[in-house]
Amino acid sequence: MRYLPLTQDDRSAMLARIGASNIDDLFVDVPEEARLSGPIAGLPLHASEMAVEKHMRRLSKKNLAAADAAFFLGAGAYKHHVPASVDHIIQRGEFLTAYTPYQPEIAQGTLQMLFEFQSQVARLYGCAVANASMYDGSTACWEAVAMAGRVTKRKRVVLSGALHPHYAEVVKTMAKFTEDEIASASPALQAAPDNAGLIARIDDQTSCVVVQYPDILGRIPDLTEIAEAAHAKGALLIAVNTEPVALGAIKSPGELGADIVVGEGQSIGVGLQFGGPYLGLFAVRDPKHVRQMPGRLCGETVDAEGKRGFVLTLSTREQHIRREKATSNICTNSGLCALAFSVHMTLLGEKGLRALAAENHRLACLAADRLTKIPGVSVLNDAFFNEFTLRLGKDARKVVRTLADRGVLAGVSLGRLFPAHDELADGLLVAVTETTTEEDIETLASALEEVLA
Amino acid sequence: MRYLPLTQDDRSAMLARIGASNIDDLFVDVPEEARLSGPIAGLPLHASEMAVEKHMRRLSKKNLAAADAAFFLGAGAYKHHVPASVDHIIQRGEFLTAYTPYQPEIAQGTLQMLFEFQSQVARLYGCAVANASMYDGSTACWEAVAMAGRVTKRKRVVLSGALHPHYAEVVKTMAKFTEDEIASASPALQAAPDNAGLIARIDDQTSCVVVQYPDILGRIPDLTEIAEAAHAKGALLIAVNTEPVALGAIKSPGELGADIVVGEGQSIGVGLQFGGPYLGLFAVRDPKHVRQMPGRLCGETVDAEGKRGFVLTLSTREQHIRREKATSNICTNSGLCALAFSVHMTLLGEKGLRALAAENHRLACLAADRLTKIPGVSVLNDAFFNEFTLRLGKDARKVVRTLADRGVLAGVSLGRLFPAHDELADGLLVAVTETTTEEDIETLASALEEVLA
Amino acid sequence: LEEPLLFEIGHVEQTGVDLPEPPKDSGRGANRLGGFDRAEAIGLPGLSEPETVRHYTRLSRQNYAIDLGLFPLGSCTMKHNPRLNEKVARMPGFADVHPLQPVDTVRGALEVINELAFWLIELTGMYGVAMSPKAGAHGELCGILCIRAALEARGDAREVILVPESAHGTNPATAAFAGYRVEDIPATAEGRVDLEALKARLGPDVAGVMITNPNTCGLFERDMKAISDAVHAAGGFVYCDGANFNAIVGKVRPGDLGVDAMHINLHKTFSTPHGGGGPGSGPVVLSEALAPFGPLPFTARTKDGIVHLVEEENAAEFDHTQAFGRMTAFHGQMGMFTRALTYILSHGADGLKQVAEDAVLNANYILRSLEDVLDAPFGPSGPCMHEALFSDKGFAEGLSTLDLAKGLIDEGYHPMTMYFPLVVHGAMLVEPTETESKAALDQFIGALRSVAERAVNGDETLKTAPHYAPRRRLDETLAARKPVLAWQEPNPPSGSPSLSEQGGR
Amino acid sequence: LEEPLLFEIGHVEQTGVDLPEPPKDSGRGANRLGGFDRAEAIGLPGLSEPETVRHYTRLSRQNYAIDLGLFPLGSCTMKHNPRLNEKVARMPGFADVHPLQPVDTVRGALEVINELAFWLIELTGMYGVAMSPKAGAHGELCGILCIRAALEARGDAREVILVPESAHGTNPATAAFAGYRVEDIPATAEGRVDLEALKARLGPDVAGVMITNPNTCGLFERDMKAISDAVHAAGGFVYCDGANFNAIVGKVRPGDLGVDAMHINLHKTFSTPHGGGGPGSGPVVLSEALAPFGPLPFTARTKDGIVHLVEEENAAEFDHTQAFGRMTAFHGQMGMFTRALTYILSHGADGLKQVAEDAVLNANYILRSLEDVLDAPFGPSGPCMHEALFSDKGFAEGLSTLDLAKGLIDEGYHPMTMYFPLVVHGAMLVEPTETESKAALDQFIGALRSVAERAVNGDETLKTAPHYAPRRRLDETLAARKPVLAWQEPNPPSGSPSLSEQGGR
Repeated sequence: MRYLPLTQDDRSAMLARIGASNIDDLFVDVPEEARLSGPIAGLPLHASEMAVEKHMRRLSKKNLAAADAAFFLGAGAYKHHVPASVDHIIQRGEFLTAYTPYQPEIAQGTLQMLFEFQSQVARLYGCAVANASMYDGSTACWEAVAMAGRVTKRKRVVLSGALHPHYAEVVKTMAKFTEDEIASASPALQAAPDNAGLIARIDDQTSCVVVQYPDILGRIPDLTEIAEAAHAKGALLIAVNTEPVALGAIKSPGELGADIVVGEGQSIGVGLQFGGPYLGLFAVRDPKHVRQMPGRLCGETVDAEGKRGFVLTLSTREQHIRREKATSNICTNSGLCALAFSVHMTLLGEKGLRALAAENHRLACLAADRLTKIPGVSVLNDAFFNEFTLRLGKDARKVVRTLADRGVLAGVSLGRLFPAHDELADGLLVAVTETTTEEDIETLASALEEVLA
Repeated sequence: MRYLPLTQDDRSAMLARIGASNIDDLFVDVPEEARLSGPIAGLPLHASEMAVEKHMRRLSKKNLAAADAAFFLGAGAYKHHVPASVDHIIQRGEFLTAYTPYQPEIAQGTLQMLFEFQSQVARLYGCAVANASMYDGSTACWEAVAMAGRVTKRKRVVLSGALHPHYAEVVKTMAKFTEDEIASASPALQAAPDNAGLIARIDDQTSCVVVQYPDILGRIPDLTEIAEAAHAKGALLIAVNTEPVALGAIKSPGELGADIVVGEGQSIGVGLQFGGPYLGLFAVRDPKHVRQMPGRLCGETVDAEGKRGFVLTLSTREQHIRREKATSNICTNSGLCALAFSVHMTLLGEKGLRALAAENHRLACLAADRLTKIPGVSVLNDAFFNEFTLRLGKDARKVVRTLADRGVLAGVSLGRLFPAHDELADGLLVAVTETTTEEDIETLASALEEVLA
Repeated sequence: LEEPLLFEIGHVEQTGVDLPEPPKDSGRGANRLGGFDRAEAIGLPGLSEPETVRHYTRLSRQNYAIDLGLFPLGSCTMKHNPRLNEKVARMPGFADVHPLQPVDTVRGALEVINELAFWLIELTGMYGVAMSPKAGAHGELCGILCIRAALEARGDAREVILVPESAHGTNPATAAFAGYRVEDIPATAEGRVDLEALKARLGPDVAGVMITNPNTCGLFERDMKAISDAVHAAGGFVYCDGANFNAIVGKVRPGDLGVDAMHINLHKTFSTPHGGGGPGSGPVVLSEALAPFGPLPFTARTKDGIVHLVEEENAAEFDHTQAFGRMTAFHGQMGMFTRALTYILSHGADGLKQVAEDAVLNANYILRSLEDVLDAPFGPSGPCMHEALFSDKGFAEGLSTLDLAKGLIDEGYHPMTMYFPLVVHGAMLVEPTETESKAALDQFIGALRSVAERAVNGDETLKTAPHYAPRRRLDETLAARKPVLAWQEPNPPSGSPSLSEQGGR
Repeated sequence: LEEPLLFEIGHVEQTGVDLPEPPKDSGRGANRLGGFDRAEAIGLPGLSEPETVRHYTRLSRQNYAIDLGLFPLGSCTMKHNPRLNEKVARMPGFADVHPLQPVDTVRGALEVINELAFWLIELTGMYGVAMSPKAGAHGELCGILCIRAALEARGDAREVILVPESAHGTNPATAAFAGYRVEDIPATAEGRVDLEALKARLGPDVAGVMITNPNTCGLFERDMKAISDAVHAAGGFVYCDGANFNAIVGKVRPGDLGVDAMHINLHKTFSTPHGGGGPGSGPVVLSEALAPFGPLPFTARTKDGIVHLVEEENAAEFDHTQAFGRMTAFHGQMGMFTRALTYILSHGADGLKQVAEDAVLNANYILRSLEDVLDAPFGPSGPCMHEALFSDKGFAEGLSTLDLAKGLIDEGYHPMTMYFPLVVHGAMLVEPTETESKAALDQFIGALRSVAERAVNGDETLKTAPHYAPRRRLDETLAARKPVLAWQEPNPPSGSPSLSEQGGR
């Protein structure tokens, strides 16, 4: 078999050195009644590369790829153009097949990259320190909530109603087991986020307020007043961002007073991939909170000859040292996705990021203008970046399915995101990026017009 | 522009250091009337990666890829499965973006690979020495003819009628200018190659006899008797192979007495690519002919510390040293294709190559049996490896085009290869490889049945 | 050559991308950002594409990787990552689909999930599988939360999870995170769980045990079935840490040993690349007792053969209403699923069995080839599984496991796992995996033997190893005492150019 | 770590591929090989996939490459190879089509050829282009054969091709191959072709001249138009070596200077990767006088906009009956065409002009930054084009250009082109290309300055450089005297295992 280098002769010679007469002598501790005598029955045997590739290609072709449709989905995962050099670099064997950099002398490549990544994320988020990545935005969001509990020693969490429902669900799930109390709200189809309602739910038992920026409906909440209100009660503000490209156009959450900023980094370098692997970003504004952060951190130091080098540091926070007293049970992170993010961000640079953000916003504005011309359709948002909510006056789930049959992927219906909320059913979330063409917009508009007519 | 690192500030600073006031000061030697004042009119300006990729993808989709059809084309270019690791390795920046290894201290990777490649080719061909690759099979074939002229100091070349017509055409074209005399023959639709006719054309002015093995009709000529006849007249036998996989099943040309063995290496590792880049293989049976070989050669030596190392050697044969006295005007070779070949051959090993060849032959036999069941269709060949000639009793060119409209790529019509030979018009060359499925064979058979009915 | 930091060579005005020029009068200047425009500089340096490729290519060359040599990390299963898997994961139908596309447009993706789930269930002899956990530790948490949900569903609040001393560090962290008190179970002198001690501790307050099998001493827990039976009899559940599944895949099924939940590291046993720290994927196979509590999203195949995605909205329709919640947005690590399935289909049932056999053979070969020069504390306990355990017994005074490991770097290898498991002094855990050839093992054995002899003979130069790596030993204390975790423009002495001015443009 | 030879670690029984198991009774054992079955062992060693990936990854790390640093090779234009080009070349519609597919199934491929041909013609101001030549030297041959065919067509047999002393080595080799006698043209003290000497030599026996412009001294041939006019007046043709087109693309068109034929190295100016020696591609642009003689296959667009492939069978239909023949099977280097077109479309007309400007700017920057420490023989002749020429004048006794070049290796760079052009003693030709940043140039200038100072000051350690490369200087004489060009199983001393037994299995 092509991945197994031992030949039969090798195996015999090795068994002889070990002093075993056959391979099952080495499995003698497995209770005989549980030992399998041959390949598990009913399962196929090994297959050629050609056959496996063919099978997988067949499955792949059963999916409608985003590039093959007029495509408007967002809601926490965005289709952006990723430069070809990003994939080239992440396929370098020395990055792809390296281990976690616990042996810094022979892992400076990964470590320096992580240090650069942390620095990029911190600047993008307007924070002092970012960690070396987490699983994804939703788990990073929960880790932020848990961290706020450690910092404030309080157990009451206020969630914005306009937080991505999957993120809210993760927080609620985990809180069930840690016995945190969640104060959440229902989302509402209003032109502006309900800051007043949110602030009213903050009390002096509140550990943190969690606000998405831009929010799940594409609106842009004013974090400053929420931060002030939270800080006045001794609570932390956690800002959640699911579209990092937006931060090339709008102020960073750190700048606006968020204490912990977390988010999804998929937009930069990673690609859609049916939802994973993605890239959790995590940063804190105040360096004094560093020791309560979850996840790996890479830091600068010197080697025995005084040369600059990098190491994983502050690992006393982590599970392999602290066991049950760790800040998180996270072990594996999203290293290769962090590399992809960092390479793409390096290619962009500030100039490119700002231009990319401007182009996203330009096209989104065009789309909004065009779509509101459809009778019965209106844009909910006062403000947005590259994603906004349409009201269709009809169940958007059905509309989305009908349009998919025509090869138009029209967006994410609020019914899909919030199945328990019938009052949102006519909402359709439409995302527009630099990959969207004006023809795509026209395709969506005419299709929608026909379906709604 | 994304590939140009200089900023405007850099340019100004550099012009200042040079002492030029603007860039056109550096183009002062270009006659003013010829100097272009701006971008050439009528041509598009620079474009984003996304836009270029989209344009090229659109063009790509206008082609019917081999994997998307029942596919039976050969005639010197074969569709084989190339393992994914081959492409991974040739995309390593250190191979992909390296220069010709003229500085051996920092090119041992390329050089050792070439030494291994030469050794693999020599063994496959049954020869003593192979060079480090040439452009493709057809140019290698001409180089062999030219070399035979140098060795024998004769100018009469005997070409088999069953040599690939493009190869024959290249030889004839070049011979026009070097004033070699070509004795060629017409191809004929016979079950066995016309060895007797070929041998009859050899005389004592003949520098070489050129025979394809297996030949353009898929037949397998007996090289032994041709070698004997050629050697008896002091001529060299040049064997041409366009399907290296065949040599995992049939005897090597060197074994059968060929003096120079050349061929196309595309089948192993390279892929179809609409005809190029491909990989010319070139080997000689007798080491005494080495100094008359064209192309680069890599040889073993030692460095100043006595460590084994590799260098390009015997370069006094080459143009950059010998100028007009060189054995060939070849400079660039097919290095990266040689790497692909060598990696694929390493993955195969003798065991894999033999199994691959057996599988090709098995499926070809199945196809031949199935296709001869079609009324009016017969297989010409007595013997074949993975390609054979069908007689359709109708103009095969039209049949091929009709089948292409149905998404079946049925093979190469002899009319396409030999447009001047109407007597071959009902011939269809059908190639079968490990990528061909029994369903593909059935698809072809039924489509052919319908079209011929 | 040293590679400078991006921040030292890049420039905020430089970029390695071109964006399409928007047509004139086509929405340029539109602004609906609500007044939140970012005015201040962000400080993100850019590089042109040539500089970017070179920066990262050079950086990569300071790494050790599986593509360069053997990676003897016990319990981490660093093995060859087939390139076919990478190719498949990049097929547009997998790489370029959105997680919230209408289900009819992603049938193939769902089939991948379902096919992989089928294999995982068959290979482990379990009942169901939760695919969404993002990594091993996340999977552990999932398993423990299933146990807690199951206990709560029967109104049986229990407080304690028992964990052997030799457990992976994630185990106690996970149990604590789920709100459990962790208690240790001792090991026998032979290196296995002390069954009698375990039985003695079981009771109505014990929610379950977390066992690693094969355990971290590299041994198979012979009494696994008895342990499971005892735990079940006491009303608890058995969690098995699946990090070492590579040793037994195709040879024995955890389900047959009474396990209730086990996470599977796709980036270990099923060879998705480690990527310098992730991403991984940690699906959790579940027994019939626990499956109803598996988190959303869940995938289920109905009788008509169609694969359905079970989410919050349709859980009732598929009778999956007791799910304990949701652990992540979307559906888990699709990119790892395609790779793992490709790997599994390539091996087949026979190949996977061979994987375990060769992994165990390779480990025993190392164990028996080195036990004359390195102390093997459980060598007499019989064959090891896929990893060989050694200790620092016999080293000269002043030389430690760390010194030996760093010495191994100078021989061209990544060190083995060190100081783990904790039950052995100066432990060294060596896992060669099945993708190493005998020649590679012989070379490694020779190198390790030579370093071990130096450690026994008191070669002081080991204390400053490595000497030939891109860096000498790094000052980790300094890094932790004065953390520098992000790049800061240095404060230049007045009059001298800053680093970015020197290196940049 | 040294990497052994494949033949020392591989084994004929080992393989890194699996083939589908043929179904039973499905043609197994069929044999129509006509009795030519290969009986003897071939002796091809195999490796499993993990071993293969590691073997080549390790080998690759002994190479220098553009991805690692600047490549100052004059006349070779080693510049950044964009990764988009690699991605595009692998699109199935380009990578997986057969050259003899029916024309209607490869319209997109033909459009690529046509679009590229259009750009090449526009950028050079010529009339037609032969796309099929496989590399620069092949293109040269194509151009000279067009000249010969044109002369023969008018019954005018001429025997001599004039070539300047500073020509690329391929030029005289090509002319000789085409049956011409080669005569040198001298250069002026300024480093350019001596126009008067050329005019004096022209006559009815001269078929043409081969000129490199910009020339190999790095200078633009100011008198190019006058040269062309004189040659044309004498009934000859002008061939221009296009290897240095990178210096002038978008700035001046060879057609406007009277050139009749010029090859274009797609792997230089248009950045297809050099791949350690190829493949390249050398299309030849032709003047109206030569275009009818361009070899088959040819691509032509008819008035209806459709692109046709002109081959032997349909040459008459497209009025291309004077083609001198065919230079290669099939249609040329399609894989290079897609890459070059991608590169050209990315740059556009403005970007290509910028390419030439930045290439020339970078070269002049190097020239003027180093002429105080290295002799620049044509420094006073004015600005150089895309490469800077230095000589060994001023080096200490006993130190040579070679020593300096090898010293540069220890500074982390590939050497420049050495001892070329021949007209300058100990020549060093430095071409930085436009894809180097100012920071990269400054670092290179610093390194070259330091080595040059050592050469001037007589630092003897240069004579044994490099000291820090994977190998010290290699014994090229030994290699040529006793050529070892293929691996041979060594003859082991009796009783000791062979290398392959030791390293293999």
